[in-house]
Amino acid sequence: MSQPILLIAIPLGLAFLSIILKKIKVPLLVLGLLFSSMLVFFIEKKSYIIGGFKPPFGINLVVDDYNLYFIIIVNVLFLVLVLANLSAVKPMATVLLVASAGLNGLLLTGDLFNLFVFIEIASIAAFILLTMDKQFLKVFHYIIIGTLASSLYLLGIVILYAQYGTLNMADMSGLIDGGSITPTIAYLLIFAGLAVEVKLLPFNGWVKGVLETASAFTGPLIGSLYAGVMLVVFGRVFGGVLNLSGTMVTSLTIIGVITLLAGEFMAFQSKHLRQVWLNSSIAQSGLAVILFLQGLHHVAVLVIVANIISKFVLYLVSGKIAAVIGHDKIADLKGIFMNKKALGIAFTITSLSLIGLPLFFGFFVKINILIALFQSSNMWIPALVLIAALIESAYVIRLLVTMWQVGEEGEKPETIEKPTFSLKVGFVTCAISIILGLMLLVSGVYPDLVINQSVKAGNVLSVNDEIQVFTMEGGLE
Amino acid sequence: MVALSIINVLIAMGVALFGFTLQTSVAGVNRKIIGRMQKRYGPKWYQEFRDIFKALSKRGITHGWVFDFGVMMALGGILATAMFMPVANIIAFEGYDNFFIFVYLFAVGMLGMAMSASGSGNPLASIGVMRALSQMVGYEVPFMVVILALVSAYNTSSISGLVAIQQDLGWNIIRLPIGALVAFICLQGMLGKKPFDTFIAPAEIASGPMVEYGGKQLGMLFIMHEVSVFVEVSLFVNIFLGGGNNVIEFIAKYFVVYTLANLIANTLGRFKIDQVITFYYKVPIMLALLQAGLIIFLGWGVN
Amino acid sequence: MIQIAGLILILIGLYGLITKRNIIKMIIALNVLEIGLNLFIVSVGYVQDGIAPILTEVNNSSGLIFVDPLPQALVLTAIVIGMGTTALSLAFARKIYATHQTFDLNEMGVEE
Amino acid sequence: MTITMIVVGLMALSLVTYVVSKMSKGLGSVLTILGPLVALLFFLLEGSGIASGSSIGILQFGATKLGWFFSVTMLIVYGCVAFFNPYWMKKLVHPSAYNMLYILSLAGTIGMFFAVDFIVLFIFLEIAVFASMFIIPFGKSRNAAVVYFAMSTFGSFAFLYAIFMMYGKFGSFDISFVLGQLATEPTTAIWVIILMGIAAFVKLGIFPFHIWLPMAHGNAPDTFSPILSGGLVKIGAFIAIMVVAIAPTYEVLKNSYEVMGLPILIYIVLIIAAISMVVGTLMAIKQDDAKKLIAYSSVANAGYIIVGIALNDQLSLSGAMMHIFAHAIASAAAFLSIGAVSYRTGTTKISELGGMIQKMPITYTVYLISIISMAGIPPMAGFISKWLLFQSLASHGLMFIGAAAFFGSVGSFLYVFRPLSGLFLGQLKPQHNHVKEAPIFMVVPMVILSGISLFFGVLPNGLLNFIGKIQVELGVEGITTVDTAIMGNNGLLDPTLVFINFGLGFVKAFIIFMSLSKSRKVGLMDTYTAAEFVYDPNVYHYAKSYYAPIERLYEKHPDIVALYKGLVQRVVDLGRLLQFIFFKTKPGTTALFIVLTIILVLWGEKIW
Repeated sequence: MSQPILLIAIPLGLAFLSIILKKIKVPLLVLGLLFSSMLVFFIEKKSYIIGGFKPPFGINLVVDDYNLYFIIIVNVLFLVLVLANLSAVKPMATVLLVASAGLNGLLLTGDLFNLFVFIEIASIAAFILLTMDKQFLKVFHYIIIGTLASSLYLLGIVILYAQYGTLNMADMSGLIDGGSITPTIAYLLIFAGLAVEVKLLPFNGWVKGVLETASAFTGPLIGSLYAGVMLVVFGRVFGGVLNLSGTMVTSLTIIGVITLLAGEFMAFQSKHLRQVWLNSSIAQSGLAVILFLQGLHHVAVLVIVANIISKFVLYLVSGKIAAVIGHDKIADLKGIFMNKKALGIAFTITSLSLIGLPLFFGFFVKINILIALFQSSNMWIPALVLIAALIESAYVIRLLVTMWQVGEEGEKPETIEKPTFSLKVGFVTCAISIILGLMLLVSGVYPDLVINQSVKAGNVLSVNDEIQVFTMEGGLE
Repeated sequence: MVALSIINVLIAMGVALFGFTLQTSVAGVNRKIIGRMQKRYGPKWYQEFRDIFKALSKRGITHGWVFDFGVMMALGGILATAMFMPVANIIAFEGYDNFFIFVYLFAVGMLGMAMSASGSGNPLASIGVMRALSQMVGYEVPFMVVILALVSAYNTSSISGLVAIQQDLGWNIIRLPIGALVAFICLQGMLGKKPFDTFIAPAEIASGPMVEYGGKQLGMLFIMHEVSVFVEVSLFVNIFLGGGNNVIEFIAKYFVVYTLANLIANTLGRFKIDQVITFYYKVPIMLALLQAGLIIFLGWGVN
Repeated sequence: MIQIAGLILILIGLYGLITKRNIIKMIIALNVLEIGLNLFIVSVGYVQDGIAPILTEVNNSSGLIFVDPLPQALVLTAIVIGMGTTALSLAFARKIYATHQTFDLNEMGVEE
Repeated sequence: MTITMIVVGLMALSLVTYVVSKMSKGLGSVLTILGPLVALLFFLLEGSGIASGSSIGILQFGATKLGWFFSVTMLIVYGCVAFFNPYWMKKLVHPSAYNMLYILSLAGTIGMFFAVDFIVLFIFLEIAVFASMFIIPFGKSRNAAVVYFAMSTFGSFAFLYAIFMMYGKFGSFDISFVLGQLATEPTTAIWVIILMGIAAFVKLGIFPFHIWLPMAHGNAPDTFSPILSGGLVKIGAFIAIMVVAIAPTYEVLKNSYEVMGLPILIYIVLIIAAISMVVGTLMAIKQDDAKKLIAYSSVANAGYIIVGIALNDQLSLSGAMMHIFAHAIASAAAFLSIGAVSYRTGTTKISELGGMIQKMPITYTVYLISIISMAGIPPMAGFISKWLLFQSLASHGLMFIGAAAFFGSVGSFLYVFRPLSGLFLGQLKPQHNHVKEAPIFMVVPMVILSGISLFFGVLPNGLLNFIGKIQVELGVEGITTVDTAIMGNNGLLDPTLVFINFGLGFVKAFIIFMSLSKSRKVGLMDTYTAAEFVYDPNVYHYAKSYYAPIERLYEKHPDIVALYKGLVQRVVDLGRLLQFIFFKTKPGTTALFIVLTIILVLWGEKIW
């Protein structure tokens, strides 16, 4: 029996403590994260009341099938990330604890206003963490847009509050389902607010500046963990609470589709490693948003899981490469994996999973996306999803081929000299990448656990008995 | 192996021998005719035989095994082709004298010769071969389109079958003049007669593929050439002139066709190789498609 | 009335954000927006003739009309968060000034 | 042995190969030989009635004669080509990965041929594609792999979309069930047929999707080009057979507008196939790189295969299947012989070689036999298939398609002769004087492949009878044979007779040759030179721009590659534009976009 509030309270408490005890702040950080990572495995699935007021009057935390897995993934990966960059985190230990609290809060909270607070906590932590990359102007952009977004979000939920008199998610959901009025403007403001965080296209001006120079630490953090958590929040709000219908779904789906395609287009032309991944993240966010809006929550969950894990590895490795080589221009990374095969294999598996090749987890994600879309009699969206996947395959393969092979075009392999430099990347990074890569491989051969879990997660948001998924064991169920 | 018995094989060999003798004689006669046309006496009608035996009896040179092997392959392929050819009512392998066999088995011989010529190491030979192959692209397609239409209309691709049908309906050359014209133009190309003798072009590339030959190899290629001309002209005679009820009729038709081709050849100049191809892809192919269209879509002339 | 004033402030803030190229002015615009937002939130919870939602010895009857207390709580939180953000962005502004010697985005030059 | 065991075993073997190769490259490459050969042995021992085996999860296989036919073809190619692998181990950048991917791609193809479920089929298809894709950059080109993969993925996704369209209608992935239901949903069926047709076209390299063939085949490692051309492109033929013969295509299209007695869609397919034949031929004629030349010839031959499959009658389908087999064997042998030359000389450019026959006579003979088969000249297997196809074309009266087929057929004489003349015959370059015949274990598989070409060119009826059974399985009338003769619609063919006649002719020629006086052997430089003294073999060799007069006629042809490049450039430009628009450094712009988007979405919505 453990209280999920501890996931928020302990890091926050340790954060304050670490200000006082400056000498041991890194141990405190590791301790806190370790504690969270242990704790997540003992949480029970139910609603937890905070402060003695019953919801909808008080704030509550919710642990259910939808967020439980994400809590585990995020906490564990957070710890792993810190361990992989232990030398770099020292000045930021306090902020990292706050960030951990913020992310956990985002995942756990069952209250719309509380969500706003956690968005702000997490964002402010992110702003400060991003100063590690010394790109102040670009982070400033993020600050302005992020603050604007959360203001819009706040405006939206206040309008909803004025309408329904509650801010509790479960309560609100029930009221909205029963009500006849659709406060479009409020939905839209909330959408805009969250869209900035999940990087939908016209809203995401901050992303490039922040992520294209992200280090091996900030990259996975912002590009994978934050992005994943924000998508989970998006799904919670738009899948579980707000009940969109009619033209609203269409117009927002169009935004998602544009994001998906534009993200892939931009990634296709990108010449820098991290630029490719950030654009690909944008596209994946677009995909997840489309799926949430279409009510296909279980596959959206799959997309998010796959995206968190694969982008984590990709940003981590890319960041390390950029740190070692000094840049991440793809054309100059020829044959970089030849002397670091283990890392290369992990990177390759991850990116192959990203483009959905069989034997890797991404394949089942892709198949289940298509099944779900065709089940809801969609014809255009799967076609566009496939076009996007086609572009994605092209650039990912181009990237991989470049990074594995040396030699100019038309040059015979036996005449090429192998590069002698070695990619000095620490053991921890390699180990992490390989373990995560293996996870994608194993779940690519036997994905049933993850898929069944995602179906349960999807059912939390809206119950749908007719879901069919494709797994290794049972085929369709 | 329905058709293969000693008798058939002997008949087939006889046909090939007959073809060789016939064509060599007709060629000799033609040399005489051309001579007369040009106000010369011309050689004796058996001059071609003499040439061949002379070449065979000489001791020549060889440029390696493929040079010899190609010659044998060429002669073997062409003899095999000739063995399938129906002459008047003599048919060695009834039902197996398929048009496509003639086209492709013929190619074995051609390939052998081309290989041998290229194997001589002389670039002029290679150029000649190149020209011969290029010319082939020109004449084969129109010819085969016409034949395809015939096969489609009569539902038989056997040469003897086509001959039999003409005995009921009348000659194809009368009912299908456009097709016959195309086939004749193509025949001219096949025979390498002017204006389509670009690949031999003695003054230009020193007889092209033949440049290195002498002695028995040359003799065998002469034989091969005569037999292949026999095959080509006989195809035309069989497909468009109704073959022959008896050997005499066949020989007469054969003589007319070959002489006509020769006479035309002696009044014309020589095309360049690209002109050959463009020519074939301008006039004959259009006519061939026209003829095929008339046969297939309208059924004109075939029933 | 206050609602409309709040909305107008929000719009002014947005206008400032979109048109201004000076970092400090953008921060100010953001603050204007936030103030408008806060005003709006408070106005949402206002009930005609309501009194402050505080239980005192004078006002302890359940028959009285209170204004909604929740928006006020929200605003308090929002103000705190807004202040934090403003402070952080000002710190960034200082850093940016140290690097670029200017507050004007137009004068910083286009990167890449 | 069951199919499941073989497929899973091959997949496991690919991992084992990797580990073993890490320890010893040579041993790993020997495994790549043993894998396909053992699998081939099982298939041959068990025959086409091989047990399918119990299913593992979704992995379920069903034995079909069609699958058996394709698998055996594939295994012969893989098995023979694998003999080259040990020799390439030190030339490759990642030998272990090569060995692993080699076996993995085989497992993918075999698994695909026996899948009973569309998803399983797709999984194995993709495995085959990506395994082969990673091998290609081990050769000369990095871009080729990307182009191959992008094209291939385009096809795969078209296929996937079709699978899911059927799934959306019928709620199942079972191949026979779903395809059987197609006739009840004509609109869906037409889309499915088109999409799956595109997939088949892409894999086979039919115009306008052919550009990946010359790039991938021409630039892959010399040991893998034969696999690509002989093996992997035939996946497309399998899909095509599935579309036309297994799916009730003719029934679906029976009410459509007809051209020459064929549904318009089929006729369009035929036209596209005809264009491929012509384009493939013309492009092959002008290639200087022998591997690219054979790659383009594969485009042309793919056209024949598609024509045969699309007509879907007794003769055409058997012709197509015979052609699949014959071309797989012949093009693998041709690529292998070029590979052997490349192994000894390091180049595949025709103009850089010459006179290799003097040093590598066996390789030359193998090449000769394979091109005879590719050009469809008797007595090789390629002739049988062309004869069957022409029979079918003639009886349908398809004159335009026929014209293209004849052009492709005659044109094939041209392009196959170019390497023969320029690379093998002619003057030997002085720098190749030291060259030796290929090593014995490279020669053996080449000779085996040549033997197969010859054997099935002389006695094809065993194979044709089996093809007839496949046709019956597919619901088409089976091809009929009598003794050694093949019954056509409008004639008979007896390949054995043809061969015996050719043999007799050759024996006659041989006797004449031998009975006459022996020739004097002279060197190749000792030739007629119009009294010039030529002493440099390099300048006395006609190989550069061999067909210049023909090439000149179409040198200004439109370039399809430029079209694709343009398309890619558009994607890049669009990406740049979007990036330029949306990723400004100024926050105000983003704020403006946010406001505008909100307004735009609100436009037309009820606000409250």
